[in-house]
Amino acid sequence: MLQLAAANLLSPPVLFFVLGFAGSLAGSKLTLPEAVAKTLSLYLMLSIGFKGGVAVAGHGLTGEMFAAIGAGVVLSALLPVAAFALLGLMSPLSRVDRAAVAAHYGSISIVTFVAASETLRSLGVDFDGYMVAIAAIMETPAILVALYLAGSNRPRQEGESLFGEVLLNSSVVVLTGAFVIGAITGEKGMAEISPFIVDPFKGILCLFLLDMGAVAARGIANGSRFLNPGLIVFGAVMPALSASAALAIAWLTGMPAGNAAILMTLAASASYIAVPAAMRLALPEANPAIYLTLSLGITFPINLVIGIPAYLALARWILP
Amino acid sequence: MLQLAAANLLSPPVLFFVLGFAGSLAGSKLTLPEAVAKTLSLYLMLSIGFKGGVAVAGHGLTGEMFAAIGAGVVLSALLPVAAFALLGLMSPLSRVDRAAVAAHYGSISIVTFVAASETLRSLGVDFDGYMVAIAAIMETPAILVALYLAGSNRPRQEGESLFGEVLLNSSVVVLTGAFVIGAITGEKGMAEISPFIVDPFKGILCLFLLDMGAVAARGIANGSRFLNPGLIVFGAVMPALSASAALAIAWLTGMPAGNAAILMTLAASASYIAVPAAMRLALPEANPAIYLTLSLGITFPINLVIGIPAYLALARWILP
Amino acid sequence: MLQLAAANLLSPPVLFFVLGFAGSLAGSKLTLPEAVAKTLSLYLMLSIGFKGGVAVAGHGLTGEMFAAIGAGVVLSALLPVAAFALLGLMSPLSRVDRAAVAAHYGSISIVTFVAASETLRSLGVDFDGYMVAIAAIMETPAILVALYLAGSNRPRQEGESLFGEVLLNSSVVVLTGAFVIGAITGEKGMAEISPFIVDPFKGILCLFLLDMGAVAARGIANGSRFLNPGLIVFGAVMPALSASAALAIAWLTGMPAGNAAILMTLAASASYIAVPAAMRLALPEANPAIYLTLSLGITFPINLVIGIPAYLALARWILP
Amino acid sequence: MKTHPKKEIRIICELPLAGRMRAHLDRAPISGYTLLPVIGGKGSEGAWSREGLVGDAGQMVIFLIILDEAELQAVLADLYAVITNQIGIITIADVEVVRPDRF
Amino acid sequence: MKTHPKKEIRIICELPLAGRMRAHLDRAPISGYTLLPVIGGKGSEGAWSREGLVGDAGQMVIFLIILDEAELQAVLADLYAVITNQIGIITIADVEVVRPDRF
Amino acid sequence: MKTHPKKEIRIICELPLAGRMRAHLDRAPISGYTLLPVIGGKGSEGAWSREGLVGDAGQMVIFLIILDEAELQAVLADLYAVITNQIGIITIADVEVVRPDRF
Ligand SMILES: Nc1ncnc2c1ncn2[C@@H]1O[C@H](COP(=O)(O)O)[C@@H](O)[C@H]1O
Ligand SMILES: Nc1ncnc2c1ncn2[C@@H]1O[C@H](COP(=O)(O)O)[C@@H](O)[C@H]1O
Ligand SMILES: Nc1ncnc2c1ncn2[C@@H]1O[C@H](COP(=O)(O)O)[C@@H](O)[C@H]1O
Ligand code: NA
Ligand code: NA
Ligand code: NA
Repeated sequence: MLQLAAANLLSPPVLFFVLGFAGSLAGSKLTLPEAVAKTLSLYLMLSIGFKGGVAVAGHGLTGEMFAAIGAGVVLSALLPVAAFALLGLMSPLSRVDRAAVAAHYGSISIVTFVAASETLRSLGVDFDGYMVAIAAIMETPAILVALYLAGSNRPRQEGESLFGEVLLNSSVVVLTGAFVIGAITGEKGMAEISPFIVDPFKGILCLFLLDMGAVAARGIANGSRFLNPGLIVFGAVMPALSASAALAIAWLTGMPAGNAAILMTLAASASYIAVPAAMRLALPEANPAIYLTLSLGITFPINLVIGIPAYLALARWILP
Repeated sequence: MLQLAAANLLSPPVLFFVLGFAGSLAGSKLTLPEAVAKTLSLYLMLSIGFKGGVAVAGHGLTGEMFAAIGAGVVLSALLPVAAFALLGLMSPLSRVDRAAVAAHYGSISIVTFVAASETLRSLGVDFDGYMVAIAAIMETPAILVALYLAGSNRPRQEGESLFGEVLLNSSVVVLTGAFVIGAITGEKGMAEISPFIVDPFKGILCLFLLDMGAVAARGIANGSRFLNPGLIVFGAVMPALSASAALAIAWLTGMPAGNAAILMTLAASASYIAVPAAMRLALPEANPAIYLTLSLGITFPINLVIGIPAYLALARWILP
Repeated sequence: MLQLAAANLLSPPVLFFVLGFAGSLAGSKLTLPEAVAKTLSLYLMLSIGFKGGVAVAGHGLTGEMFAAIGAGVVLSALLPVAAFALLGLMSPLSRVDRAAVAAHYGSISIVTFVAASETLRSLGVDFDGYMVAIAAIMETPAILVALYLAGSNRPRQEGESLFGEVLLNSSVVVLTGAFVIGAITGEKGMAEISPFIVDPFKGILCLFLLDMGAVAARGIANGSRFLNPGLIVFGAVMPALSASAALAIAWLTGMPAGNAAILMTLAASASYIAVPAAMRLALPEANPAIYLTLSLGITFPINLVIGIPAYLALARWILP
Repeated sequence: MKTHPKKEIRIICELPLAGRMRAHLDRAPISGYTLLPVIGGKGSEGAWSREGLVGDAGQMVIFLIILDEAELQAVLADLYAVITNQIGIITIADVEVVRPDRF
Repeated sequence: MKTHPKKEIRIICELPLAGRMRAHLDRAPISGYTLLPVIGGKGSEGAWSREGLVGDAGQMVIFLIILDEAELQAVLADLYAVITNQIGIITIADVEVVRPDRF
Repeated sequence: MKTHPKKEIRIICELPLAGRMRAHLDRAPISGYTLLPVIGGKGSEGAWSREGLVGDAGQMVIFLIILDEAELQAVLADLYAVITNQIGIITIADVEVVRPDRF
């Protein structure tokens, strides 16, 4: 496990994240232009969606897959409740702020998923292509749960349009669409575009993580005054709790270790694209500095640097 | 032919176009940032220009090539006249609007050319590298013909500066310049930069077509109220007519089927970069919503999805 | 040597630079969007930094390396003084303007370094990975020397914050950071990300040089009225002088020809990113049109087109 | 050239809110609006910058609306309602236009 | 700090027209101008957005010109002629500047 | 809806100067500021454009500051000192706001 952690820590993606983070704290401007950051993010989703679809292409719909989907849905419905309760214990936040944070932790972070799958790949640990679909599925439900937790009594119509807006968030659509295209075109399609979506993938991930590191550090610098010790502990403890819940479900449903490590990573990760935008619309009274700083500044680095190897080690240890 | 159409329809580039189109109609924002879209477009031109130049490098200037160039020039001079006449029959547009639309259909769309050449390549159908030069040559003449058709009696000087502006449009310059550089550096140059301009090409095309699909759908959503049934039929019929004219010329000049399929695609395609900008300067009274919607929203998708395989099937069927 | 110059002149990167330059002078807009130009520049630094680090990884810190670093530091301290003196002879510039120009010529241009290393690579001439570190080290000292030459008597504190700003300039940080990451991850890291940072490198350089050519031509068009014949001669002569000084030091320290050619290129090149921004802060009275036009419009093209092959030929001729 | 007085509303608002704002503007008695980019800023919740961001949250845009003084109060009240709970700033200024009938 | 009244012309015009506009501004009795980006908008011809576009058509930019009231009419008339057939909007506003001799 | 008069300072300044400007604004008696992009322009030193540039030199940004008239002179003097040697333009205009206490 320690060896795993060291290997992860010394991999190029994590080191570029650290470079962005440390350089930014020191005062250097290491962010990418917004247009490029958005495009790289889109590229990552297109690529993992497509790869997942191709992997699924041969296999058709299996019982295992539906079990895993079920596990994802259950997690993204329950984790916000757990987060909401835990926040109530740990920090004097308003109900609305707690609900907004809970939505982030119930949803998932695609780049954390990407980092985990690269780690697994480079260690030769297999996982199923449909795990990407589960990532897509887990993006949204937590938002609805959180609105309920916030006791939101907004007019129905706005709520519905919000659900549409979230489901149609470009990250969800590209991920799902590329998955379907990958499933349709299969290995033949993969052969045609793999020099773009597979070969440079890890390098592009490095560039993107340089930016993410810089953004995370900037977020901490600007947002830390909205955090308190309780919140910071929450940002570190909640991923462990979520990953444990995912591990339990993985055990119950008999998942292989690779899939389980991915599910744990998804559970442990917190959204930084779709959910923050949705919260600004649905719960505008919630302070964005709190949830953005927690999700991007605390939980993302923890998952990237020590979470992923830990989840994998646990999954391999507990599961057959 | 049906098989060809199905293969085309299920290729990654077309599917990503469909994803962009459908997702955008459903309300998702799938466009790329402008800075990135412009760069991808430049990349495509640089790449196909260079590849065409390298292909030509060994062969020198042949009679066939000049015949093909002649065919291209003739088409781009006559197609606007045909389009102008056809529009007169089909739709109650003003003279100036008709001329502006005619300019678009006499010129060409580079991304349609790119899509066609990828289709041919993946089917193993050969075509000559100099067809890229013909694409470049066909970009501009239609503008002049259309100005004449519009009965434009603007002061000479502005017309000349306009011609300069169009000839110096970055898309024309990069295409031509990269062609010349490819011809100069030949296979040696190609070996050095093919990991950038060849290997990821099809994948980058997918990303670009995702954007084009989204832009096309947005164009239809915003511009459809400026169209009438006659115009929509025009947008579908004109490509067929242009492709037929190109097929006839290809037959007359004894072109091989691959070249003919490309020439037909060029004829059938309508400009969406250089000509719209030129029309805003030269014929400002013409309504841009009409020509942009027709070119990008109707004709481009038709060519991409069913036109290209149809032109190829026809060319193979009619020509030796 | 003539053969070398011809090979360089007919390589894709130089030809794309010429395309950008000539096309821009003719009136075409061939620049890349700023967001993309900045990202490509970052990519080039990340890539060469990483490659340099990997090359160093196996070798540890050697005496040769420290000698080369010493050579770089000495050059970047002395060259500004030489430039300042030479300008005094050749042109009636104000003291502050001379100092600002001197800072640029004492510092280095990364893209010139990149072009030189590509030339060496394609000719099979070896050079050490640590030369990248020397590039990073040579970026900053000239600024301090130039402030001294300008007789700047600004309050201490601003000077210090300036030094921080320059050392933390993202180009310096990414270059150095990627170097360290390359040194840490070594060949293993390289294997993972080389499809992104090595394979497409030369092609991306072509795209970037197209942009640089366009920017250089635009700079000349806008800035030429601030230049006089003496300054233009300076822009052509100073690189030769700097390269000669570097050659002498290389000879004194017993550098191999490849390293020497790189050191000469660094010495001959003039900054266009970090130093101009620093000069706007530190010496605002200096006219930016002068130093930007000289550095980007005169010296960069000269180095790229004839300097690099000349430095290499000289280094091979003089050194063992 | 005779010029005519109009009012200009400028709204700096969060990007995630832009869709709602557009919906309200579509129903307002105005001839159109223009959207401008913002690259950063500082307010009660600290400094922010568009650089490096992937999502819409934490970014802002500007809506510029030129309209007749007669419509100002109604439009203002409607738009104000949209951003009242959100991060955002509304300013109103006097401008002159050449073709008054276009607004 | 004493401030001095000037006029500010703001022209929102189509991007393909920018070259012509620049040519006219180069001949105008002004000290300079500033170009601002626009990301979208809505007018009589519907909504538009810069996102995803490759060509110049369908995009707009803003020219900002600060000038002396004495020159306003002449400059305005000249620039108005450029965009009269095109899509675009001109507004004039009052501003104060610190160094009046610079404009 | 009642509106209240405020002042708006707009500073077009060089990008390398933005850090210093921010530092001064952080100490100023204002509620915040907004940064806008500029894509090009022309001044006494010729035309420039952001396109294609890699470094910060040769680029500009706009700082927009809404503030109370009472603070105008002090803030103006402080900011003017920052750009006095540099390339840049300051203008002041009148605006109305809805929530006067926020500025
Ligand atoms: N006094 C001001 N002048 C200009 N822009 C401001 C000012 N105060 C706030 N802003 C802008 O409005 C945003 C939200 O401010 P706030 O509502 O104070 O959180 C900030 O991020 C700034 O972009
Ligand atoms: N009332 C308005 N306020 C601000 N911008 C407008 C207004 N009307 C039109 N525009 C802008 O001017 C462009 C052209 O409008 P139009 O001339 O009506 O087609 C639109 O796309 C908007 O960007
Ligand atoms: N009259 C003007 N109106 C608007 N912007 C101007 C004007 N004069 C100068 N500028 C802007 O201020 C920058 C610097 O001008 P200058 O200080 O004259 O070199 C220019 O590049 C323009 O962007
Ligand atoms: Na989660
Ligand atoms: Na055509
Ligand atoms: Na140098």
